[in-house]
Amino acid sequence: MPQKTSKFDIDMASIRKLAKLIEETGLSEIEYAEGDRKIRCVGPRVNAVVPAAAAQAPVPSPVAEPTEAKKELSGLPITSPMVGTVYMAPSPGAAPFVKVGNKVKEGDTLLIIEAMKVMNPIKAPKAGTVGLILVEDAKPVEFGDTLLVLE
Amino acid sequence: MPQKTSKFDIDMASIRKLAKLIEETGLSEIEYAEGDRKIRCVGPRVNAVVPAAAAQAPVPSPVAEPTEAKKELSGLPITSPMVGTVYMAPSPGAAPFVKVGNKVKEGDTLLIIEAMKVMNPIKAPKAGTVGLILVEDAKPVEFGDTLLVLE
Amino acid sequence: MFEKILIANRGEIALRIHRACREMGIRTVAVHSSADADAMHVRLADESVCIGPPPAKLSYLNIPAILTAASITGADAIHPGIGFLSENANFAEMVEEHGFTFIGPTAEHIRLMGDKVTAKKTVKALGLPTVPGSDGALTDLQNAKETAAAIGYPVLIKASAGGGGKGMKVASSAAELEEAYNLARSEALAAFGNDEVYMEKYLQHPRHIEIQLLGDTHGNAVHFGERDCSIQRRHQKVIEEAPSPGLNASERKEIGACAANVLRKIGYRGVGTIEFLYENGKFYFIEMNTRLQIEHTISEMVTGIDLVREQIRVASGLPLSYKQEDIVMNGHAIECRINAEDPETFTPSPGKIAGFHPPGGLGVRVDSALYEGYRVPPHYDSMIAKLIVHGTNRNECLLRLRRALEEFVIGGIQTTLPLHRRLIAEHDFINGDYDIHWLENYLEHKS
Amino acid sequence: MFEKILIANRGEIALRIHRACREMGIRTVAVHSSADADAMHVRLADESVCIGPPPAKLSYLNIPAILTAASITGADAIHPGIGFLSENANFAEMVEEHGFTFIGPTAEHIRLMGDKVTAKKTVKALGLPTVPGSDGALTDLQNAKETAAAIGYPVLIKASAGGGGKGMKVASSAAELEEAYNLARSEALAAFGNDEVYMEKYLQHPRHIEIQLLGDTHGNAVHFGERDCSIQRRHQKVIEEAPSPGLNASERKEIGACAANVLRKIGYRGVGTIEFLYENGKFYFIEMNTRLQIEHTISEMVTGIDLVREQIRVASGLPLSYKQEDIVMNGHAIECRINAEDPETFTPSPGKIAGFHPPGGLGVRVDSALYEGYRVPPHYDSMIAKLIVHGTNRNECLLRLRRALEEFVIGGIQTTLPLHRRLIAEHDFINGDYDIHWLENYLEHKS
Repeated sequence: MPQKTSKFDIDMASIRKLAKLIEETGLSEIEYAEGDRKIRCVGPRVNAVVPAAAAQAPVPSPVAEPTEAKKELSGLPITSPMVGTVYMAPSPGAAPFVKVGNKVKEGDTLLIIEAMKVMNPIKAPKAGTVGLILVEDAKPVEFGDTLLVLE
Repeated sequence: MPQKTSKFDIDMASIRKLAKLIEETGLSEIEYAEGDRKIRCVGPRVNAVVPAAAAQAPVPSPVAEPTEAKKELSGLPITSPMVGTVYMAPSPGAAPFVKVGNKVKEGDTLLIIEAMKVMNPIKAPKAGTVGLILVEDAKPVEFGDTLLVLE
Repeated sequence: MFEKILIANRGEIALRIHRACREMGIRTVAVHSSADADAMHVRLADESVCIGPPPAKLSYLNIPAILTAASITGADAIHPGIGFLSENANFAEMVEEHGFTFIGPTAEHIRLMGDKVTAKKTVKALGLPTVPGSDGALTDLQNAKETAAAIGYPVLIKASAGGGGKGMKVASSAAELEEAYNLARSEALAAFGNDEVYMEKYLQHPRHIEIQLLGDTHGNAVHFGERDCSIQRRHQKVIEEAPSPGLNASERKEIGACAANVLRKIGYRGVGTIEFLYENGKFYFIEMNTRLQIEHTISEMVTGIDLVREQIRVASGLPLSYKQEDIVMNGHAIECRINAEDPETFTPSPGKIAGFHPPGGLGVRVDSALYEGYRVPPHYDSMIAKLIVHGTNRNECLLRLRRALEEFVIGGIQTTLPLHRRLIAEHDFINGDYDIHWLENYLEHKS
Repeated sequence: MFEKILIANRGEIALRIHRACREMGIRTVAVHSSADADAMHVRLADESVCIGPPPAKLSYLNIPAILTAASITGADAIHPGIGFLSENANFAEMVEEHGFTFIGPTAEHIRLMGDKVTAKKTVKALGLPTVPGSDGALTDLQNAKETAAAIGYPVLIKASAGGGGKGMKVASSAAELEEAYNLARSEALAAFGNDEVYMEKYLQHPRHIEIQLLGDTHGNAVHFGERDCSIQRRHQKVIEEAPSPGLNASERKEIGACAANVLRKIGYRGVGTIEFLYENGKFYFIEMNTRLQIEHTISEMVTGIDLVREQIRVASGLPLSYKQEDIVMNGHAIECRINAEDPETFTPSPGKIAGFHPPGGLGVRVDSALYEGYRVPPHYDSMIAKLIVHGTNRNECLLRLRRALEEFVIGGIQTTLPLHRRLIAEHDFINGDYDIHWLENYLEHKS
């Protein structure tokens, strides 16, 4: 006859992990089950006030925001270490440093970000294949924007 | 064959843990299941701003508020149809109209509420026993306050 | 000075009065219906008493309940606020009979000005210009026809006991007169229990200009300049501004002095407003409001004077704190009344507030009893907030109003915020080029 | 006038500047760190650019990033706000070199007033009273001893490059001098990379009085009266008021004229503040702030003038909108700085705002970038809101402040609201009887 524990043994660490994941990923709910055990966590019911102006007039950001693509990334996203203007080629009209599908070695220049007339080469942190390019030549980027993805 | 207990054996410690986790993590809900047992805790839905002054300085209501008792009422609560002053007896020093345990007939005067020098008798809407008296002689009552309970 | 004031009202005006009391060190009693147990003024008041169920007739208009609450709590005075019992002469009388001070004029003054025919006669005798009209009630249709012929069409027929547009009909020509006369009488009878009507010349493009006044029990009376309340829908003011973009300084001074003189002559105590129609440089008396008005706020912004404080002071018997020459108008102020209504259809939209973020910064004032999570009850007036903006001149005020409206967030229910954002961007409004028909025309043509 | 201004700051002051721009029809660019992506000024700005990670050094102090953002967005001018780069002469210079207008004084004026020894010499020569002292850097310990003997103990030793209380030591007698001198030098070296120190007479019970100033590029300069910022804790202002309860009208007029004259003489452009210690009827120059100040708001409330608007106007080359005689002080204003801190221990309390309800009504202004659900980041200054209250006189202002503090709700984090509620109820504060040591003494004796 199965012995029943009279009390739950709450796995607090797992709940905290799920809570952290909810906050991090922006999910509203996670259900986690193993065998006959299950944890379901529901995130906070957001009721943050969205300022009317912001809500009505979406900010015309000067920067192409590849937010949609971001969600589907697999591989190593290369983010912009500064605000500036992206150049995909060493000079106007020249061939771009990299194209989608190119193999790169660690240290290869992927593109250039110009800030204050200074050209900052952005180099591959490791070898890989260019999986996705998320910026356009001569367009501005913000700090933290994803530039491209190495697979 | 497993013996079913007819009563729940509420695992208060676990519920408290989950409640604490809800508060700590900001989650709105946690469901926790093991085998055929399940606990689901939903956080407070409160998002009303409580004005500081009201929160800090509880309103010194002039009226005795029998809120605690209200929750435990069984029977027919008789509420005050007006704001006024309660008189439990026909005249000062006289015996009260009713005491706890008294049987009353429909139409019997239970007490008087004075408003604007007018004495308003509050009568029993049906026969019963006075189960609880929630007001005091010569004390004010608000509209809607429970005066007494008929069982 | 009073030690405890009972506020016989609800919503933002109850909060407004509470604030003035707090700032004067006076304790407050909030009386409220059971629908308003969670209202802001109830939460903030020193004491609160539930006086009845949600319908106003059984709570906010329930005189015995209010007087009983005042007795129980030991209040010295009762502030009636705006609407409800604020212009009820019987209430004013009963308040005083029961030994409380009524924060408002005497019952006699309320009665004098409450009857429109008497009011008009009174102020005319004291030198205020009035709309040419029947000079009293119309006796019959024949009398109506003769009067109309004398003053010239179009004419307006109005209920003597009326207000809020009920029992009010326009006749553009002799052909329309009989129908208008009969309709006005029957509406008046239905609405006020009295079918007495009178006639006035109907002005075509008037502005609504009103003068804020204050008198004390020592024979003094002052004015706080005018407000332009021409932006109206169904006789409800929507946006008010002070000063009016349509008046010049000498007109302002003259009509203000004239109106203050009426108060002085009749020995009026408290705040009051004399309302005029204004067309082609001429003023025509409409009526006097013997109480505080919702839009008193913009007069406060341009003069820097707390009118509710002054109202309470004079009610307590103190003389005015200000002489006319001490009241200096500075800059420009505009108020937007924000209602819990669909901004297109004006359908009321009560419900729970999910998101409340009033604008802040220099020159911005918000008078509202809303808070996050509050539930706007369906039983009362739909006005839920007043946004009041001050600037050193009209242009600065308009631009500040624009940015304040942009910042204002009221979520969970529909409000007229979007309407206000549209209205203040209209050229006519920006140019101050509007009359009392402007908003209705605008809404008609936009829809 | 500028078409687009980049606001190189964050928090309530960024919002303050955004509001002024919106009201002038100028478009705004918010630059922000990745921690501030959800900040109110970022949400409201016309454009926003993320310029770096949370540490200020890599974002709000990152000059190349800010200039790049200005280029990318095509801004005409950069407003540095308060703190961060607002008093960085190199930044001002680079902004201008890159073809943008720096909304503030010239780099030369920032440098002139940034070095305390030069600043003191300059204003002394232009007639401002200064604290008796070493008249320049101390050469050695012997020089320090002689100077102290000449001006009399107690004396204060301060870093020439200093600020915020670092490198500042008191010697009450000759016996304490050597240690104070050495400590001040080593602290100065550690904090500013420069161990130059100077000496001043140490005033025992001074008030902190500062004069708000504004100059244009056409040789005009005006003052907006004084602010009393004596309520300080660890050299951080906590409550400010205007006018000071410790000054009389003739002192006010004289020191104001004197300070405005300095601006005129040096040809200063923009807003600035000259700070004094005030004791026994005498003023002693401390320093000049060549930027907007947090407490500029109370000068706005008593004069009705938008100082940020004026600052932007003069930066664009326009002459002042006001002559000295046009600037009239009306009533009284007090500001409470509300910090995200434990009100007892002053431990910072960043976190998520759960409940935000600012007070409203007449004479109440809130400058805050908070909103319900906003997360106060742990990386920056703890000031989260300014409550500014105006009244027709100091007493009305105090009572209004009390009721506004009662109404103010900030939930989810600890704030100094309870401290302010306590402070404004203290007799000394009510009587205006305090000096720059009052708050620290009060906190010591209450704990």
